[in-house]
Amino acid sequence: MATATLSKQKPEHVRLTEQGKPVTLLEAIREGLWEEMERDPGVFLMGEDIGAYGGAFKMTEGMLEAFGSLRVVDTPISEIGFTGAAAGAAHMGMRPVVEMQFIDFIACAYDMITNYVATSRYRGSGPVPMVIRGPSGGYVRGGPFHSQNPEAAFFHTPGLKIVYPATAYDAKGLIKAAVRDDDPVLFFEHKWLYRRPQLREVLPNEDYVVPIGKARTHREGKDLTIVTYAAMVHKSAEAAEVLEKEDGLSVEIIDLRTLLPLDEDAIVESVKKTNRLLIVHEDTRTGGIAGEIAMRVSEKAFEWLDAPIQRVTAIDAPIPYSPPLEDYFLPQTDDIVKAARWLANY
Amino acid sequence: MATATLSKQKPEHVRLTEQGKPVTLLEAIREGLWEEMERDPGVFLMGEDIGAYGGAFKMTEGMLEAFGSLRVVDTPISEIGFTGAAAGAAHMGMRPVVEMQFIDFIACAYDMITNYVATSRYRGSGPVPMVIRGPSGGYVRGGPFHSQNPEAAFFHTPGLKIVYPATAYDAKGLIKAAVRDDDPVLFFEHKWLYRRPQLREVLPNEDYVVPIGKARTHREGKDLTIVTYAAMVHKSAEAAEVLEKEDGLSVEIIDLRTLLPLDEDAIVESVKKTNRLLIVHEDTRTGGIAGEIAMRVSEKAFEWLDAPIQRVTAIDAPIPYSPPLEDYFLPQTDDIVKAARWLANY
Amino acid sequence: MANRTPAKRTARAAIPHGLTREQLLDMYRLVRLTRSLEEKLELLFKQSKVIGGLFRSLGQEGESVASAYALRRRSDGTGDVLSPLIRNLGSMLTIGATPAEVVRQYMAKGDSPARGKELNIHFTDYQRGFIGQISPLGDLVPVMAGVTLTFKQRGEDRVGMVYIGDGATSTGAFHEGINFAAVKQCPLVVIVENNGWAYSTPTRMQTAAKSFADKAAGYGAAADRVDGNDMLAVYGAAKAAVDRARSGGGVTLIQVDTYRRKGHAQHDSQGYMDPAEIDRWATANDPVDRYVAALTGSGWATQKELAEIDARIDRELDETIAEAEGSPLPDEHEARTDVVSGGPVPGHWYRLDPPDPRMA
Amino acid sequence: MANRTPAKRTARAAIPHGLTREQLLDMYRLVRLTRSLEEKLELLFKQSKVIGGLFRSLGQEGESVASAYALRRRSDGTGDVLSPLIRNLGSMLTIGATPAEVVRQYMAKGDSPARGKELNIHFTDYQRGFIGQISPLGDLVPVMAGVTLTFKQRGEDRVGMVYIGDGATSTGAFHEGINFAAVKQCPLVVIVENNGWAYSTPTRMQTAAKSFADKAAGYGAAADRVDGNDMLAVYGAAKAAVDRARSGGGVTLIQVDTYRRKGHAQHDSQGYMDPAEIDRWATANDPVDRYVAALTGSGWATQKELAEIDARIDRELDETIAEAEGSPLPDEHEARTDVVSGGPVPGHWYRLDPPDPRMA
Ligand SMILES: Cc1ncc(C[n+]2csc(CCOP(=O)(O)OP(=O)(O)O)c2C)c(N)n1
Ligand SMILES: Cc1ncc(C[n+]2csc(CCOP(=O)(O)OP(=O)(O)O)c2C)c(N)n1
Ligand SMILES: [Mg+2]
Ligand SMILES: [Mg+2]
Repeated sequence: MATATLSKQKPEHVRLTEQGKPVTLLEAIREGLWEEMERDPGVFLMGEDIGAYGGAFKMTEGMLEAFGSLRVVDTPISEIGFTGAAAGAAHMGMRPVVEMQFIDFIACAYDMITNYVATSRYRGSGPVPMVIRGPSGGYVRGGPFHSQNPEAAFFHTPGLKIVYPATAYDAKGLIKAAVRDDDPVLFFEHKWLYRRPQLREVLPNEDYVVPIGKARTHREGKDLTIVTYAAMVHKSAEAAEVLEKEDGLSVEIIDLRTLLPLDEDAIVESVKKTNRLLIVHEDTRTGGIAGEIAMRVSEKAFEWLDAPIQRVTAIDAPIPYSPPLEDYFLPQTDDIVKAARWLANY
Repeated sequence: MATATLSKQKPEHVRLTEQGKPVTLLEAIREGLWEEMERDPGVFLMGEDIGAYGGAFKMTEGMLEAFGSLRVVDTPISEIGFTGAAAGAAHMGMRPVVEMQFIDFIACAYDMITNYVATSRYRGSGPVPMVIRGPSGGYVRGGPFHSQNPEAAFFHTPGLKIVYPATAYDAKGLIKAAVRDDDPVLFFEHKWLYRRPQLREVLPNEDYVVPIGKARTHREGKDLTIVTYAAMVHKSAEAAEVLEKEDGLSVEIIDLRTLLPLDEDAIVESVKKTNRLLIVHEDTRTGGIAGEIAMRVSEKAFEWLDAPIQRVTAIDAPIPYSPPLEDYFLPQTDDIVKAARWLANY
Repeated sequence: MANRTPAKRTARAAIPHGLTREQLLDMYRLVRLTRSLEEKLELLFKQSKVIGGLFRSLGQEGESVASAYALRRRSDGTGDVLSPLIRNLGSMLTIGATPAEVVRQYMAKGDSPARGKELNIHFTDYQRGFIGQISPLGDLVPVMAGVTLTFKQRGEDRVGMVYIGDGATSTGAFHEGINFAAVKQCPLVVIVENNGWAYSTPTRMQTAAKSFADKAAGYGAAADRVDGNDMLAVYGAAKAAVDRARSGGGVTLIQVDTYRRKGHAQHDSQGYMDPAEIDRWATANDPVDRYVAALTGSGWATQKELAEIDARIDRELDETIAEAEGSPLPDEHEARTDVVSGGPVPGHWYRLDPPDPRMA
Repeated sequence: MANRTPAKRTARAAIPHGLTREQLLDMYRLVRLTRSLEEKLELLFKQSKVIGGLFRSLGQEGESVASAYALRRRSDGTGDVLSPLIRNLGSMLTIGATPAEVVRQYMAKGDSPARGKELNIHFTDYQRGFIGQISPLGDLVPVMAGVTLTFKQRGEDRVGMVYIGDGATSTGAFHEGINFAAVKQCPLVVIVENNGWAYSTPTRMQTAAKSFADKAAGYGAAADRVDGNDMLAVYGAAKAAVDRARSGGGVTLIQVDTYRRKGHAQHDSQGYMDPAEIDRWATANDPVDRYVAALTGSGWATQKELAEIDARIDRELDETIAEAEGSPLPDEHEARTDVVSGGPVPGHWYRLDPPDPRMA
């Protein structure tokens, strides 16, 4: 493949970090993908409209020109097809990264991912190093099929890893780690964070990865632990500010970053320190991953709990479209404030 | 449809209850389906090989002859196709009951079920009264794709109901309730229980239903609560006998019967009585429904817990085929004994 | 491409396909209504009064209207049933959806058909016979297979019509649905709308098939292919397929060739498209222009009649929109209703005063 | 059905498709090995030494062997790659799987290729070039599309072959996979095995298509149809398709017509099949009998040569089975390995002595 030569010209919009400029979460992932494409000729991209168009969110803009159509592969509208094809390519030693145009459509490939991809190593058909990524989450008036958080649907499948970053630094380090990982990784990107100016940051110019499976303390505290991830990290941080100002509460925020495998140690350690746990996720309530977290804490830190574990989540419904409905449906900063306050006063 | 006339001749193998004979769990479901087919001409069956062949487990044996090919519809190998078709028929006022030849293949229809069927009422496209049923569970050397417990994959989807019976009486009453329910119901049938002689019982000869959403106390006790369902009800009962004999422990067993909606009140009430909770499910551990149960108990009965909630489950792996592997992978009676003992001594 | 209706100069040519002059004018009203409504929606979009994306069918309105016009359209739940795509506004209006409903949908109003829970033309009315699609493409093909299976089960002589884009023919749902319908001889008409593009993906990157009509044989379905911007040709093909379905002839797959002149949605700058190509379709092959030429050229209608129709549409739409703007957004607690039977789902315990987790 | 290889009486007819006499005998050995191995597996099944179901390909062995024989078969990971179905034991043996592996698989042994984690012929070796299917039908078509996409990406002149049953052509996975492969011009041969049945479902209830070959045009794939019980005809068709794929001609769909003489699996009493029909295929159209007739009738081999091959196979299989019976079942802790990279998953905390939930 005439890649090496092609990939010389790195377009301006991928050179922000090189120039010491701050990048958005979306730009950070784009840089990460670009660097992995340059580093390893086995890495390639597949998905709908990712070539000439650069993807629905322009994540892969400029990549077709740089890497050619053998490594930036536009596909028919076939989630089963290109997900399975990625697995086949991975069998042959490639490292495919496939894009779901919206992560909601990952449901179409549920059988291929859970039955074929996730079990391959166990069945003796070898590892399937591939990444499935796509825009996820709500707060954008996308309605029931352009706002989903799919983690709970796959959290239960042995053989998979699940990543859902909250910051530009983590997003770049984790997408690079995901591409290099020997297991299939579901990489969820919150579209409401993609271009948020507040999330812009200057990233290290040298190659780095963020380890999969390790949580991050987003904020240190001693009175209460909030375990959360993705967009909720930022709403929780807002809430923590309020709680500090208005209640003098010191809130610790654990950003899981990786959901599977769950960084149980980080959670347990923080709970043993604060003795109070609030779990916050944007996903719906029943069957959301808060349950597993609560179960693990009960198994490992029951004696340390001074109050019942509580959760702030979306309500148990499909995701409605109209602003008042979506705003009601989704967790808001004030919800976290109120729930944390209740816990602190317990 | 010339059904009324057709359905006159009820074959011998569906008349056991009429004759006061005991029936297996499989026969109970067959009788329930038959009675609903006779009661309501809108009820019809769809699936692979359910007609002339009577289904892979002979659940629908004799039904084609009795009800005709417009109501016992053999389908191509198309889980997306016939699941979607069932939804369309339901829109038109029918009450389809579709069979997954093995429940494992429900994964192929994941998008249709979670995105189309489950959201229809919410989207304003009306209720979708349909039942998706099929043989589930392990202990039969079926390997990774003929042994699955799919509840956790759908437990997280608002709009669905999930039923997983443990006894012949409940199986018949619940399949009838499921057919009459106005919401889509996933009805899981444990194939290891299908023909178990120990489960044979004589059923009431008159029409009855078992309400969806209500748990059942399988065994009364005061020292410890086991919350479980399906095949694990029987392994838990065996364990309870041992614990009573060897440890003098009085174990209460709650058979959930319905997983969604979860009968939180029944769980909480029992925990408030025994102050100790062991959750037992055959499904794999991480992301299994034990988490949600633990979360609910933490929310509603934290102060009543004298010991950490614990669980007995399968390990986090695909389901292996070879006997020593499957036996290791799955929860066994002795596991429940040991875990309960640990909890009781806590 | 099938050749276009020649603009005859004769006084009054015979009207094809057993249509009446009133029906011809009715079809004109519908296609004009479709275009005008979209144009006004685009204005509302630019005024940020539309919530979410806006999807234009500019250049495709003809086949939407003409195909749906071939159905038995009733409002009492006894007629035929169709399931449209996001670009089938014309089909929706033809089968009986109203501009007032559509405008309210796009504005996410509480009194919109989907009550603010679903967007754009994703809404349903079984009485008038339309079933809203969902975003995952292809899913409505199996669903319509089931709808038409039930027509058979009940011995009703009703017909179903489902639309599928060139892109969505690549989905497993399309395949399983049409194969199911064909093997069960369901009374279903499948309209493959080949508008040249699936978002930015040209047809040649979607499939290597020479035509979409070539897919029919693989299902044992009847096949047809028609110039999608010739409304009368589309009506003729659709009518033949609908009649076949109604008389027990099973599934027909009709490929309608048209062109998506706008982007996938408003945000799409169409950089991947050739402006000259768009221009060619706009100037030489616009379905409304061609229909007007046919109507007037064949002496079936006068410019004056058509102008009056245009004026009325314009007036009525402005009223409709003014009204719609006045109606309220839904009450937030509506988010909890209609998830399952038997009452709303629980709300947020921390929003209670005082907060109470036992209420969760 | 294509007409059968005439049993010429001439001394030695020319061998078709550029095959050598050695290759003809090798194909004979493989088809005989397939049948004998299945017969012995059936005995083991009746002795309850097989764990789980047993699936026979009786009457179909010819097309399995002959199609796979057209591939470039290597053992160093540089050859062609195939993905078989549960009834393609012949293809597996042809591409390089051994009877010892197959017997151990069926007995769930610890030293079987899948180490007791997966059953029957669901196992993989990338060196020899076969990828085990999984139960959900159709999934391997997209997977093989990806395998062959990579051959293109790397500029390797390797080819992929994937088998799909008449029944599994109804799955969305088949559709999405073959469409993907065709539009990307992947070097893939798709063998549609029409054995008349999908479990108890006859082909006419699976699809209304006149033939499975008719599906090819819908994907822009080349099509062929061949008498599946004529091994040389199958080889010829497969070889032509493999050559086309290797030379950049993209996807070919080959319908091979055969017949499943046994039930779906051992437990299936075949009540839905017509015994006379089974008998007709057994007596007049058995692939092995026909191949023997062709070999001897054309003077390519003598009965004696074939008898020697049979004897050797029988002897070797008995040794293989005796050995396999001796090997142990897997250690239970193997259940925890190879779920993800980096070590086994946690075991059961209550099985520790003493039980310790912190170890969960
Ligand atoms: C299963 C699925 N995958 C991807 C998408 C994202 N998507 C929405 S519309 C579209 C293009 C559809 O093209 P086509 O079917 O030709 O319809 P058109 O927009 O041209 O009317 C895509 C890829 C989707 N909605 N569903
Ligand atoms: C997606 C899916 N649905 C259902 C099944 C159950 N099943 C296993 S084999 C089979 C019949 C397959 O028929 P065919 O494809 O013709 O292959 P054959 O057995 O004739 O070789 C069925 C329905 C399955 N394995 N996968
Ligand atoms: Mg299109
Ligand atoms: Mg078959």
